Amino acid sequence: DTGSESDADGGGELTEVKLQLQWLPQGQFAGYFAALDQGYFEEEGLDVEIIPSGGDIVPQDALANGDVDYAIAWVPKVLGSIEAGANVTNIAQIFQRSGTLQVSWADSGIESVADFEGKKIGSWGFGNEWEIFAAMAAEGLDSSSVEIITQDFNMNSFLQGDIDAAQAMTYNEYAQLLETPNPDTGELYTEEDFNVISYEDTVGAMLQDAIWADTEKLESDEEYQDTTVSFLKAVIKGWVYAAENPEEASEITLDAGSGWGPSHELWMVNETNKLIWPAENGIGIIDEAAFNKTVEGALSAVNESGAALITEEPPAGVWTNEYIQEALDELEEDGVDTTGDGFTPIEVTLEEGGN
Amino acid sequence: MTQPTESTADAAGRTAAVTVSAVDKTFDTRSGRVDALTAIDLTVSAGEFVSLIGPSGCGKSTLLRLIADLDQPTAGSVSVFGKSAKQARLDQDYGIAFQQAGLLPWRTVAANVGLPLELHGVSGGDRTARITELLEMVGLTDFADRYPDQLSGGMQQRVAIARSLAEKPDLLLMDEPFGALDEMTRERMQTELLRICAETGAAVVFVTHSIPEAVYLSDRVVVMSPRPGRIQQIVPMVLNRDPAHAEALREERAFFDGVTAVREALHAGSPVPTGARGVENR
Amino acid sequence: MTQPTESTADAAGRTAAVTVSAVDKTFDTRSGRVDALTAIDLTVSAGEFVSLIGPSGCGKSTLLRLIADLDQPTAGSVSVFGKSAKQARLDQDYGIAFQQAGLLPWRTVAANVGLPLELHGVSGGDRTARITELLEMVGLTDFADRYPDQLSGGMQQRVAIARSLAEKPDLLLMDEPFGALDEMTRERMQTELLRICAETGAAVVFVTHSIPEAVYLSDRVVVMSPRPGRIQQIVPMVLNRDPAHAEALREERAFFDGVTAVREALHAGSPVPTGARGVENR
Amino acid sequence: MALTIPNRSRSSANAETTLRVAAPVAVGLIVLGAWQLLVSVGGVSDYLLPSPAAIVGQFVEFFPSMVSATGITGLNALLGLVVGSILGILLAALAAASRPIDWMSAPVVASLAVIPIVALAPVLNSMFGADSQFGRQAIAGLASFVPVFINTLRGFRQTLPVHRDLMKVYAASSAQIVRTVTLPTAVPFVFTGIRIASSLAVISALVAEYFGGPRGGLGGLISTSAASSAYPRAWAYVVASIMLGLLFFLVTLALERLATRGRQRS
Amino acid sequence: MTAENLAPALRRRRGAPAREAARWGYGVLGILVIAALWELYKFLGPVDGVVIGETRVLPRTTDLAMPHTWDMVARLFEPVTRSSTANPLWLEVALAALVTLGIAAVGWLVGIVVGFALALVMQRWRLAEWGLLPWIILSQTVPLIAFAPVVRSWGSRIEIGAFEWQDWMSVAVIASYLAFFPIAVGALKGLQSPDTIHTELMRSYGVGWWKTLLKLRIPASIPYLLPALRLGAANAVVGAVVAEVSTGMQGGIGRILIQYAGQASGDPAKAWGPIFGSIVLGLAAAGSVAILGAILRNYRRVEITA
Ligand SMILES: Nc1ncnc2c1ncn2[C@@H]1O[C@H](COP(=O)(O)OP(=O)(O)OP(=O)(O)O)[C@@H](O)[C@H]1O
Ligand SMILES: Nc1ncnc2c1ncn2[C@@H]1O[C@H](COP(=O)(O)OP(=O)(O)OP(=O)(O)O)[C@@H](O)[C@H]1O
Ligand SMILES: Cc1ncc(C[n+]2csc(CCO)c2C)c(N)n1
Ligand SMILES: [Mg+2]
Ligand SMILES: [Mg+2]
Repeated sequence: DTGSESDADGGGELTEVKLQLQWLPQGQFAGYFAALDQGYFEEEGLDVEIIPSGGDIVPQDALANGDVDYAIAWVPKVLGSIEAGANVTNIAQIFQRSGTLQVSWADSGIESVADFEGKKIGSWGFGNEWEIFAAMAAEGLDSSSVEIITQDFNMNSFLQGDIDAAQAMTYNEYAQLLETPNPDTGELYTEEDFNVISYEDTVGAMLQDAIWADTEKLESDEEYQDTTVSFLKAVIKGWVYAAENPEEASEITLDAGSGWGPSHELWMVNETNKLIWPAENGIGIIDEAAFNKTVEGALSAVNESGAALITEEPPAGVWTNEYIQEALDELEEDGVDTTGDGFTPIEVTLEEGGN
Repeated sequence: MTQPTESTADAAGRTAAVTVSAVDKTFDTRSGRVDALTAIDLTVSAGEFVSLIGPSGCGKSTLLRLIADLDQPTAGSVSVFGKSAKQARLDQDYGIAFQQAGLLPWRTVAANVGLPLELHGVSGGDRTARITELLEMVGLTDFADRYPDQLSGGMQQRVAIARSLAEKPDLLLMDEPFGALDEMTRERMQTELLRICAETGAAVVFVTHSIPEAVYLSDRVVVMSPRPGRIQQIVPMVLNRDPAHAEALREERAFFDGVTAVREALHAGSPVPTGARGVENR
Repeated sequence: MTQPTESTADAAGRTAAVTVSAVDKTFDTRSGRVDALTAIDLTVSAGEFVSLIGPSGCGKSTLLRLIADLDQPTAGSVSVFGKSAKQARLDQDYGIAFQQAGLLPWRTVAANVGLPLELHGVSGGDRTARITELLEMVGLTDFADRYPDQLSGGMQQRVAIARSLAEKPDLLLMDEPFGALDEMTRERMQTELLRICAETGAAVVFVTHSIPEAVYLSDRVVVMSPRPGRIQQIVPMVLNRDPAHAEALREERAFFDGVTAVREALHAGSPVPTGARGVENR
Repeated sequence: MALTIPNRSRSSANAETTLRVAAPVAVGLIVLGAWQLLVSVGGVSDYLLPSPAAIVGQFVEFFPSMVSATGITGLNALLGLVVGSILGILLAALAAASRPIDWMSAPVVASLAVIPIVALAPVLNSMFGADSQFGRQAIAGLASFVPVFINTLRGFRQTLPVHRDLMKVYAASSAQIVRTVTLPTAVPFVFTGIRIASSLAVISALVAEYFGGPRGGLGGLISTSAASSAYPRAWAYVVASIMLGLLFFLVTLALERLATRGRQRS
Repeated sequence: MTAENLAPALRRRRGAPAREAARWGYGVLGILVIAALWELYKFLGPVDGVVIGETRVLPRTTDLAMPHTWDMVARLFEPVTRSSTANPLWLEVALAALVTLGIAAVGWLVGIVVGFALALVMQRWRLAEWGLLPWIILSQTVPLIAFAPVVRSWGSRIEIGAFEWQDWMSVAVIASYLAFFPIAVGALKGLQSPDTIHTELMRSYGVGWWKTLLKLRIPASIPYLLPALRLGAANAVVGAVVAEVSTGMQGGIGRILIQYAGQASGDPAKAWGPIFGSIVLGLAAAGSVAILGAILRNYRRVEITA
């Protein structure tokens, strides 16, 4: 074995760890489920329970309340929670890129954020709207210059023309569009039918899925520090597995309770991989510039009720590369490729309804 | 049907108020056929006061409902003032009152009394006049604007009687109108009813359970027996029913004799209980 | 309190069943103070049958409730068999029956009759025996397993009376127990009640609105008048209340004289209505 | 006429009225006090469950937004309540008039009574468009429809036999019967149904906002605030929604009292 | 006031078999009529619905908005996904519905205990009734979603010996929040329902509050309690479904409800599966109270109009 200190299988007892996801089990979280399925957590001496969440469970709050040990959450949402008093630290920025799109019809003339003015803009709410407001702020638009419509779980409101531009994750809702038959032709819609604005290309881009830990315990609890490194190692191995074996990874998430059809699930794993890999500095390393950009966006965004996401800079200890770096170093010793240089996405064909 | 026929005239040759001929009434119920009335023959003369008395279930209410055309006989015929019961109902030839006063709780006393007039399109001014007159007759002038729930049971029953008189009918049908009142109120109401009948000259068919009530009020008491409901005996009364003399009547010898006569007619129909283990008729 | 004192003994020197001394009862209501009873003095001897009669609202029920310790007097005292009313209630010295039978609809006739025994821990065997005995007494042996809704009103009332006799009380309190029955059933129930009283030797305080009923049943009739409720007059009865002779009684001269006496006592309390416009007392 | 005099008239009327108001206020204050104490002194984290003081603070700070959000949700609830009630009354009238319609509507109404809003909201948004408030109004309407229908139908069946006989005796026409007896008898039941529906309309309109549609209502703001851990603000919007529910309840209760004024039940 | 006059008040519920059959027949017909209206409108109505002013008052008729009824039914018998191990949709819905039914049953029982306890306290002390009842009514205007996170968070802190708080328990607690309300109100009404004549009879027997409760108030409350339990059961199901969505619990019908709603763009008929499932679930829960009613029929001998 590697002989790392945190490796506890000599002691026999596994450390219990709870991981809070930010949504139901699905390909977005393939790496964690793969790590569980492939026994990577166990190898690191951890007994991990993955807890899904629904519409009203806020992962960083479950963490701040001590209900769980780690949580997956978007950076801007957590910034808001931190200002409200949550004491949590970003220990690994798994998604390097924003996966949020704003999709409009190809003939709609909405091709950039500047074109939003006066339009009906869809968003899910639940804190997923801050990227839109930040991007608009950068274009000099305030939230009252558009009509924000809450999207529900599917894309019907966009398909039926209730909203002009819909929010969509590359890995999920965009696929939903491509799984839908065009009533005019009877064939599935294709990418040519849509204009796609990627927030990654805008000033409003914000960091998304990150792993958060309890700040206080990180500072004072040595065992927690060790567990954190072991945990991150297993997670990285899981994501590496997902990158190398997208089909198997999607099987694993389906078995874990994802209710999507197989083609949709595979698409999701593949698109998620694209948000992670390649990772120039190594998977999970927090890029200070990207983090600051997220903070700036969050400071500039004001929603339609006049509330700002945050009003001041977050405290210094809001992120740390200490643990992810240690994990990366140990894995590199074992010869794991943690930057994904050789990563190539696969081609996924979506079937009608995602089935 | 509107021509008086021979059978609808009373002994004195005037048109009878009510003529019931060979009437049967059966009900089909879930538990089988019920013979409510069998072979009923009865004539009520104009202005006559006839009481129906008998044990529970003997068909008193049923008979009254047939006369009122609220139900139809299975066999035989009912005529009212020489017309069919239905025609008499449509012509508003009778007024009716039940054990429950049956006032509309959302209407004032005046509006309740005026209800039949309103339904038959009597104009506002005439209606108000008639209501005033009726309320005076039953002694409720001061209560015209009250709602029924603000009145005692006796007062409610007086409103119901005023309502039944609204169209100046020549026939009053009453089904235990004083059944829910206490004895003292009841006596007072009886006296008032007699006075009103004397004033209006209406014939009355009056259902009751109370022997003294029947005796006190009636020209004839029809004693009925159950299973199947039939007329047991008709007991004529010979009391001096002059209103001025009304109260004293109740303590007269003739009154007690009447009571005894009706009691005996009743007990002839159903065995006199010996005091123990008499199973209820039901 | 369990020692008989002088004031709780009747004329014959035995412990009186009920002694009411100088009792007042007032109620504070939304619309002001109501004097329900004023200066009531009454002694009921053991085995005596006393009726309370009077117009609605004169305080009959209130007086009965004070005796039953369902309410407490504002002034004065009530004692039952020489004890306080409360002690008598806890000792189950009386049985009580109301106008409504008040049976529990989810219990069979037998279970209803056995209710007080069950509540006081009488064991299964003894209870069954007593229930059988009671049902026989009221003539409902065949109906033991029926539910109240399967009985006629008269039968229900007999179950209630059986229940009130369950603990063999020496005192029966009855508030218009036959008020809801039709006159013929009522007469039968009266005869039965007399028989039961003769069998058990219990004293009875009996509230009624019916003059013939009070006269037929009672040793003494207490006539009350309202506003405030007080005893108007106590009329002693002199009828031969031998059960074998019970039915004939109702047609006797003495009976009619009793009725007349009570009527006159009653009307001495409230003016005799002249027939018109008498506003209800309420 | 028997021993059935209510006990309550005994206690002084004024004292009762005072207690009736004071008791719930006291309970409210005790609970709020305990809550505040628990959070500020008792060591319970005020993160998830903010203190009453913090909630009041946010309520005041965001007062204009509270008012406008309450207005939006309140209007949806009101429209739903009005339309749902009207439909409920009309269909109940049909069902009362005809047995077959009654029997045919029974399974449909029973289904509507048990269907969760979560299930209906996405479907209605698809059918009527996510860019309008109509979906929420429809949900509030469906939620109101059920109790109004059930109570109205019961009301139409309450006509006393003695009243029916009376109308027959007067040879009244069907229209006259409906106008003078059937409708007035049913009115208190209709208003009872509307009172029950009022709370349902508010909560349904509010919850429907969670599942798509234009923003700015109470439901959307509760979820948005909670999602960014602004729990005091989320609870301030909850307080506003409780007040809206209370307003609907009190107004419909007053209507019910008005409709049954001066009537004896039973 | 004779026995004959009492007769209409007695229960004569059980109709003749022919009448029962007619009832069911018309019930089925009612559902068919709704389906026919759906198809008729879908056939005749404009694609974009009927819009008056700014508001669409009648729905769109696209397959996305209004799938054909036969498609909805047919979809039930097709596999959930293309995956080789996929169950038919109806089975998946049925399994999920059973999970939710179990949780709702627990929530219902908790609601019964809490609701009945509150009713007892309110019956015992009038002041408690005045103090609590307005709040109990107001409690139902608090949206469930406001405290779903609180319940889950507090629950996750409970760990006594071998007992550990489970996700489904949070769902059951939230379900009980909707279930307890009708039960508290109905039980209070029922416990207060005995006539003065009955309570005074108990007093004349010299028995106290407990025995009166046991022998009189509880049996008398049953006719009121049964409809309350039925409403409570329906509410518990709705609460469980919403709480599943809210907390993200897996395995229940709430989960597949949002899951399939998410797939409704590409597979519109699929979303109707769990909707039908939740209706059947609610009807089953409410209907099972009828069995209880049949067992307790002797306690329902008098009709109430509550
Ligand atoms: N609509 C009906 N359907 C079935 N049976 C009926 C109906 N109306 C009356 N009966 C039956 O007909 C018989 C006579 O009933 P009716 O009401 O006329 O008696 P009654 O003499 O008025 O009794 P009471 O003194 O109790 O009022 C009874 O056996 C009763 O059960
Ligand atoms: N609990 C009470 N609160 C207020 N007033 C009461 C109460 N009980 C009785 N009263 C009043 O006391 C008076 C006597 O009432 P009670 O019931 O004793 O009369 P009653 O003679 O039994 O009348 P009825 O013949 O109608 O039964 C009435 O004026 C009544 O309104
Ligand atoms: C209530 C609700 N919240 C979020 C999403 C959309 N969604 C699904 S997965 C994902 C990524 C991050 O959670 C997002 C934004 C939704 N459809 N409904
Ligand atoms: Mg009758
Ligand atoms: Mg009384």
